[in-house]
Amino acid sequence: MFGLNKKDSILMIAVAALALLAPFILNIFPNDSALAFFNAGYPDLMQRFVIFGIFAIGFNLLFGLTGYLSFGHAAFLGVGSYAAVWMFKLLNYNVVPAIVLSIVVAAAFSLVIGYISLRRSGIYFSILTLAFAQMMFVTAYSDLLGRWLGITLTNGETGLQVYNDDPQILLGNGPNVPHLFGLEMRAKEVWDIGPWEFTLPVGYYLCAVLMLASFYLAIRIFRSPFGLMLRAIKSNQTRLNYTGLNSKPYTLAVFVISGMYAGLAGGLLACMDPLAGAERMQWTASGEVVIMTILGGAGTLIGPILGSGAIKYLENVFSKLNEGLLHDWFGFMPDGLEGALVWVVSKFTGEGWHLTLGGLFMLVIIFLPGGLVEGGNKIRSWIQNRTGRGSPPADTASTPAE
Amino acid sequence: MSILEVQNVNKSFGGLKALQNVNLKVEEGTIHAIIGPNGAGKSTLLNCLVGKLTPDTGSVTFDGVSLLGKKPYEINQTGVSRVFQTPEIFGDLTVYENVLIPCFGKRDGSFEMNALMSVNSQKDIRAKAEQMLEDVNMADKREMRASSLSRGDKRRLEMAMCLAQDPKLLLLDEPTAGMARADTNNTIALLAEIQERRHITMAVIEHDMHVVFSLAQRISVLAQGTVIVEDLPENIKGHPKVKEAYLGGAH
Amino acid sequence: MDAIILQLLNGLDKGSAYALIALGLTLIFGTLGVVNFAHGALFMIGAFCAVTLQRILSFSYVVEDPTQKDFLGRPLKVQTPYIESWFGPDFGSAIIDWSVPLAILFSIPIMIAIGFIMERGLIKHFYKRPHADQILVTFGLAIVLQEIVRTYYGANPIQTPAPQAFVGSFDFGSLLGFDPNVVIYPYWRMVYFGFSALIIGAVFAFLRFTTFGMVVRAGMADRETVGLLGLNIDKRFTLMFGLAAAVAGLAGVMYAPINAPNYHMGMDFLVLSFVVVVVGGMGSLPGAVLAGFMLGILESFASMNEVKDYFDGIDQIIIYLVAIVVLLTRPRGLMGRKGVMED
Amino acid sequence: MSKFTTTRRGLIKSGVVGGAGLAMPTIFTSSAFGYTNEPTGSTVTLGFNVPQTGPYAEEGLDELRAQELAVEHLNGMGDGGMLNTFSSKALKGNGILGKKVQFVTGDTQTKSDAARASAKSMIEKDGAVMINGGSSSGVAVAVQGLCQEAGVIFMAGLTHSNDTTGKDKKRNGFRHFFNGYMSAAALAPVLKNAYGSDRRAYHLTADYTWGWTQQESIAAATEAMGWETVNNVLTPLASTDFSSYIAPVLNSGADVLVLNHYGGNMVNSLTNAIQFGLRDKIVNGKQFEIVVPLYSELMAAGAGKNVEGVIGSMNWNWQLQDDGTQAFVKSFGEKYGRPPSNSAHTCYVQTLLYADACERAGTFNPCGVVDALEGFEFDGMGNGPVLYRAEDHQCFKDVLVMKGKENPTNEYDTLEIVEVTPRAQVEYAPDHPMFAGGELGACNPGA
Repeated sequence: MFGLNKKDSILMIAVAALALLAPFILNIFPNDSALAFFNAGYPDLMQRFVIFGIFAIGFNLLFGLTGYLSFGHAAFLGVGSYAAVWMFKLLNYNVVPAIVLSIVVAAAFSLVIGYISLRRSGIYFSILTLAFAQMMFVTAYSDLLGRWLGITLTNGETGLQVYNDDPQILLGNGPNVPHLFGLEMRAKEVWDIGPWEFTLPVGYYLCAVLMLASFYLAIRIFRSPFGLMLRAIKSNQTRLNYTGLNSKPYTLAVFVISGMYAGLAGGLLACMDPLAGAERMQWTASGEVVIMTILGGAGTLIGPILGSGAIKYLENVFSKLNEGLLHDWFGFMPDGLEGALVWVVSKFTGEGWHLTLGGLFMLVIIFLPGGLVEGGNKIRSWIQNRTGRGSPPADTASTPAE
Repeated sequence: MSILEVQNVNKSFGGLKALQNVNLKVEEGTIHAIIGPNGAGKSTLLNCLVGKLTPDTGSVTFDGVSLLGKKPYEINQTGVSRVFQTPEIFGDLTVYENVLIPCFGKRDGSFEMNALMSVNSQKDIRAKAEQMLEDVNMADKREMRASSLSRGDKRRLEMAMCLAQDPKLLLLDEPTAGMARADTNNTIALLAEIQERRHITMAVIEHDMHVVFSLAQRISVLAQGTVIVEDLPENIKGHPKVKEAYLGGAH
Repeated sequence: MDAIILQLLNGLDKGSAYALIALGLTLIFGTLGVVNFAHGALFMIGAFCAVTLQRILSFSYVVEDPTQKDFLGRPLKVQTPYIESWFGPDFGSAIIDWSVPLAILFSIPIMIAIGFIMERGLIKHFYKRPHADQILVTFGLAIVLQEIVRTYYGANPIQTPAPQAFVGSFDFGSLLGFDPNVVIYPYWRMVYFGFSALIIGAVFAFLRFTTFGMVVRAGMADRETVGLLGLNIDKRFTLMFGLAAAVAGLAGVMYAPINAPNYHMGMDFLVLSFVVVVVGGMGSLPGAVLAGFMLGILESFASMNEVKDYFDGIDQIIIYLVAIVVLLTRPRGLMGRKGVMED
Repeated sequence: MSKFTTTRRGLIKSGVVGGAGLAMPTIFTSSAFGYTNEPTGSTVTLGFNVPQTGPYAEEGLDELRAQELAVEHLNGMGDGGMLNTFSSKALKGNGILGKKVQFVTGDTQTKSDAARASAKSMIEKDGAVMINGGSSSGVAVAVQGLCQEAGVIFMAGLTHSNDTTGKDKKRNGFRHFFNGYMSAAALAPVLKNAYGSDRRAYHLTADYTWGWTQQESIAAATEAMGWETVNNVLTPLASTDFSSYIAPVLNSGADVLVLNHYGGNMVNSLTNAIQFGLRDKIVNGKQFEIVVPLYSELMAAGAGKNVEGVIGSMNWNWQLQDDGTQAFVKSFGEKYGRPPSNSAHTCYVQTLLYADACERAGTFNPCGVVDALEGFEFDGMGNGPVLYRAEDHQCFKDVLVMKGKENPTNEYDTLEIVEVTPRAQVEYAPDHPMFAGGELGACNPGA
């Protein structure tokens, strides 16, 4: 289907189904139940799931295929956001020019930074990308570039936003919020079905469609001769060189592609919420996408999407779990036990969500080096073994050679 | 006609003179062995040929083109392929994918951004890759991960990858090092067959005299950075200078 | 001129913190081949050793004083450290006053123990894993460690002053022929610099002149060969990890009076210390020290007003700019070896 | 131990509901409701968005404590706190408009992006009708913009930048906290009295929007009374060691150092300045002085002995003697065992004021609330009579000038009140150039 083999087609269809049905799947708990707290089916978080999914898919093309660990990828997401908001400021709130420009600008930045950074490999490459990204972050945070030019370019730590006195030359009578030819991004459709309530936001579906397109493109790249060359780079650069191939054009091409993915993600962030903050370029943001990719499973197709979902869920849901709620939940227990339990759990939730993140992250790296995807595979083969069906695929039965 | 000409090559590392006025001519269509005791400079010479090292002085000409100052991938593009002492293959990829890569790579090394094409869509490339595996008797292992192969299979895979490029000159760095006797004999047979069928010029660096005398049509003996003798195999056996280099050097 | 000398001193001072952290990182990387992102957390734990000792020493009993009122109008609870009632107010408060120098002794066993536990419990299992995995698992550990510290000490900075004897500044200028009080430098910062020089010297001497050190150096050069000699290199490497943790911890203890410790100070230093290590060249101890001082001095000069007038904001980007220039002109940093961390 | 029921999303009506429980799609409409998150059940949900992680976590925690207390008082629990002293008597301790008050919390991480994400989740998922809190101006401006778009009320928490009610002001947003201009106006006369009118000031300024606006305000006010500004040096936010910025002050000829820093930056730069012996120096025949224009209790505690004798300003302090303050300090102190910080006070008061405005407007509709709060004058919440100015939604009240205490008796007793600057002295015209640009726009009920 669409140039995909059977296995990939199934994966593609599964991801598409998940994306389209996410508003239902993520609001699985009825609205009035105590578990409704764990629902994630509201527009902002769903949009973040898919936008960071795009970001991680793109990052995985670079890191998962070639093994080049960029520690400054958030910078491309940041410039994408700034480009999009500038489009809103200059033209109007239509998202199409914003998204196009964000991809173009991110491509330009990644071309220059990639061209320079790819002259080195290993950790030297990582530090070069980190240095560029940090320079861009502080430049945006204190609006240094704007200061040198004498204009407001990034509006410092407040973030770039649209003001009423901006030119907006094409605005006319169009909507005053981001829209796709009149269809407002924040518009949503709410369905009440029995005790459930499902929200279907327009913005989410735009992001989801673009995520599916990105995912499709990623599969094609994985399965192409180009992707093969990239995997060859990760596996053995020496042999590639002695096969007459210069790895640089390949790594640069994929660096730019992955920068464009980041730019698209940044542009979409701005389209869902027209403000571009400098923090999204900080090294911690770059580290976050590394974490997402590896948590999900670097070098696998579905891994980055799972990883970004897991991290964003933790960040947005666990951080809101405050002590009051815990007391409520454990209220049925005897007082002493309740107090103790709340005390323990509260260290890991609410303001302690970083602890959960760090701990979970360590556990995954220690026990599941292949990320959540490996975890899934293990469970699957365990079930197969128990039911006595099937055998592990041939290509995993590898033994160390030397 | 000689396809590879090395003239007066010198290379030193700090105070150590690794190569001194090395001269070498490899005739087209022959198997030329380079032997010598440990530390004679064999590997240094090879590295100078493939562009990993640059000679301090002297010239290296291949097929009428100077190789000096060229990067390894550029030298490969002129038609020189190299087989390593420890096989350099793409361990994370399958055997089939390993041979696909040289098949996709253009002879001139030009970059192709065929990112939306499926790996299996070009019939001629697929056929060529499969043919290469047949040639080295590895068709049955095509879906195995390359890193899980035995040492001998890795060597054959590497050979297939080099042959897929249709090289004019094949450089082999101790192709049978660390192999069991049977594997060694298989490799000798494979090399002989390749030479017979494709008339590829080969330069072999080798320790194992059994291999050298089974294959080589001409032999250069390297000792202490210089070529002390270059002659036919039958003349090398028992040559006093060679004896001295191997035995005298041991004292 | 006086401004330049002052910034040179500042640069040496900052540089000694960078160099100490980078030295520990390089010890770990050079011997164990592990990229330790939790090293900044070790620095932070060192600083909190000083805080902890200060807290322990000023552990108090409470007496209600009816003559004073607290903010709710209740009798004020006056706290008196036990140590003052045991040793008398003067000597007791003197001990509390000297808690930071005392914390040096206090922290060494703690840091070595933490180092051992980390190496045996976690790092050991990551020797054969890719560098990316090492980076990530130690990064996770760093988050966990700093969150634990936050749970106990809160997010606010905690003042940990130097002993009264070190308050005030030394008049450098008068030695160099300047007017009095033109070129002065705080005593404690000079102590920090001297202390760092001592530690750096001690580490180098240890590696150079002891057999233990020689084996470790040989192991840094070629781990496999040394393993073949039948030496138990693993045990020595565990010890090395403890040593590196102690170096980071001591850097933290002595840093506590310079800037009040807070739970995220490790993360603040993390990125910077990696830049230092890489600029110095992965695995090179002299490189790490050299790069630490070089970046410290350059950073100080970049924050001079004369420089900032010419190039607005240069002080924010100088470190990264230098890192890029160094890495592009010297592929393996200032003193790096070939083939280390390049794939 | 406080107990409250699990937060539930306010039920949102959505057009016609089909017989079998299947919804008829109301195609992409958003006008089916009166306003965003209209509470239809017996409860109303407020969103408290504070930094729970990162360097300002302690401040966020204190804000959260105060807000929790405010909810208790609104629901008629506890001793009622400032409800007893508040001049408006609309609130009766039965929640707001008869609905029980619930709250949800979010973590801003002191990052604009994260703050907007957590505010959005509280609005979209939990149905919050109002967002309260925060600990930095960047976050306040970002979240204020979001609330304007989403159609909920925003009460800003700790934000001191002129921009929050200047060029970034929004109709749906209000600020109880004071700003850089007001700090400067309150500090200038005190500084003149204490240090004379012939001084040379050296500014170190955190290199982001808040720092810039505060520096601009302080420089203008001190120059107006005769001081000279020798230099203004911008310091990177990420700085931890300020030695290379402090050292040039030594021989610059300046005799006052103004630290336009907040939080960890302030603690470190002040500590470094003391290390370099600045306060012991005599320059131009005068004792060298340090000024920290914006103080907070937590940062003063972090700086320890270094704040002794250093002058700064505050929005409110627990040592004030009016009834409102005393009632609040008593109920906060009894519950948490510590006096509230000034950001805690701001968040507490804002919660009550929002509730009061709803009562008086008779609706949770943001437009009604805006009308009720605009131009609202009241008393009994500390700082004397207070005005919420209609033109820019800035709150005007007395400003406190503080000084680091010489011999603090405990960790909460680090600052003392030097002067309570009357409101009239810190007022300015709504079109003051430092607040120029931007407009409130129309109120947005959302939905």
